[in-house]
Amino acid sequence: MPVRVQSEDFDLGREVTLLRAGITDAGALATFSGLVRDDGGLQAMELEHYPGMTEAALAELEAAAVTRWSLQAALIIHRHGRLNPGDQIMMVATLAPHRHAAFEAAEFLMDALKSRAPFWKKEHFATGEARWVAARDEDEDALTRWGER
Amino acid sequence: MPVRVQSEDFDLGREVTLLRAGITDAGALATFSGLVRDDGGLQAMELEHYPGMTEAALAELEAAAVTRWSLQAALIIHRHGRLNPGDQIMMVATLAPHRHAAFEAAEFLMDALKSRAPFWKKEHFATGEARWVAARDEDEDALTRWGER
Amino acid sequence: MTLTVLYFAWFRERIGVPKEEVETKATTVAELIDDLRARDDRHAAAFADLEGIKVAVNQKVQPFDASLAGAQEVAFFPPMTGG
Amino acid sequence: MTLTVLYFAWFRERIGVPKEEVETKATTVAELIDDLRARDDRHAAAFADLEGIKVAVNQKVQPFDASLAGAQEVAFFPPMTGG
Repeated sequence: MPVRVQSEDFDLGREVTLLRAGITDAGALATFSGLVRDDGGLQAMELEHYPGMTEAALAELEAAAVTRWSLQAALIIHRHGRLNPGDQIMMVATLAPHRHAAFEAAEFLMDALKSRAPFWKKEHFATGEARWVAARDEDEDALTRWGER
Repeated sequence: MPVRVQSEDFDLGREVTLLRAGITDAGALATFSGLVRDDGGLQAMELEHYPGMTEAALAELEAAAVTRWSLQAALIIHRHGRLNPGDQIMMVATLAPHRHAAFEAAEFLMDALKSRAPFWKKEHFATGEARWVAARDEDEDALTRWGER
Repeated sequence: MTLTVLYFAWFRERIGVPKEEVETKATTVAELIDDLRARDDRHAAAFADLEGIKVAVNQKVQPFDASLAGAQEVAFFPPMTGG
Repeated sequence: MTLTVLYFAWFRERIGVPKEEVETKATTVAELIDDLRARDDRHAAAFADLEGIKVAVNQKVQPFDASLAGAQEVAFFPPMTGG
């Protein structure tokens, strides 16, 4: 399954092994993992999503990347629910004949995920305060690199 | 150890777990793995290297990437010896506060490795023929992106 | 027609519920918003300013003047922050 | 002085050995290459054309006019193809 939305953690090594299984004509594998970053006092990160739309949006992005970069395979996993500092939030993996395609496709997926996949992050601090993470204009701008708006 | 040159295979998932151990202020992990690509009749890939210089060259690249992109950690593993189609040749991993730094540093390491690390590839074909892989001008050109020659 | 209306993230917190069934004659998202504003003070306050709010019709992001023809599910939410 | 001279990849195959100890009075890489060319036909043929050959002195890539002051190890090889 090239797209998964789940509350459970995932094993990057295992996912990559499964993705590569039986494929010998790929020369390049790129992965990216987003982690809950503790930049001072963060106690937990809560991830809300839009069930149904999320899976459809991720599947669309995955298919677009496979087509555009002629990937042998691609994978997107995104977690929801309550996560702790250091936890894995999501991962993408791209398997391509050559390195530039693998890197570009992974970067495209990350740029697109940021503003096209219906997830919302809320940060909970040790002080008891909580704050919804604001979308950043640069995340929207990053998509223009790929000819997307 | 941020740099390793070895004939044995490696476990991407395990290496990444070790790299991340104890680090909670990183938000982004990028990895790249080079694989022996079977594009028709390839039987084996032989990797020769220059012991001593290889380790020094990789350590220099790793340190340059950590400094330039303020990485929390970076890892380079490169194999030598005889490999089969589908085998892992090498990997890099970069751990950074944000995704652009992680991606850029991983791409820099790959571009630099291609023409700065003393490895030479020889392809052995099912026909019995063998051929040293030729360096590609575009690999040298890729370094200009990083202000390197 | 009856629409399922969904709210997410801080917009959900402002409205107070994650989901409601809405009976409406609205033919566009903008008309639906007028109906929702009329529901109570909380809805009126949440929908007072549409700046920074996005809408999806049948799980596809759309402009506020989008038609509701064929719509079953409409969702309102802030800009996404996944990844 | 005595230098350890190393050869790699197809250049090693042309020379026929991976490594040799060379007694030389050369003060630059270019002079060392002249000495090596004089060794035998194989060396002469391998070093006939330096196009596409790189040299490292004490494990650092250098130009052909580099000095051999302090040199202990000199290596000749084709452009690298790692990664």
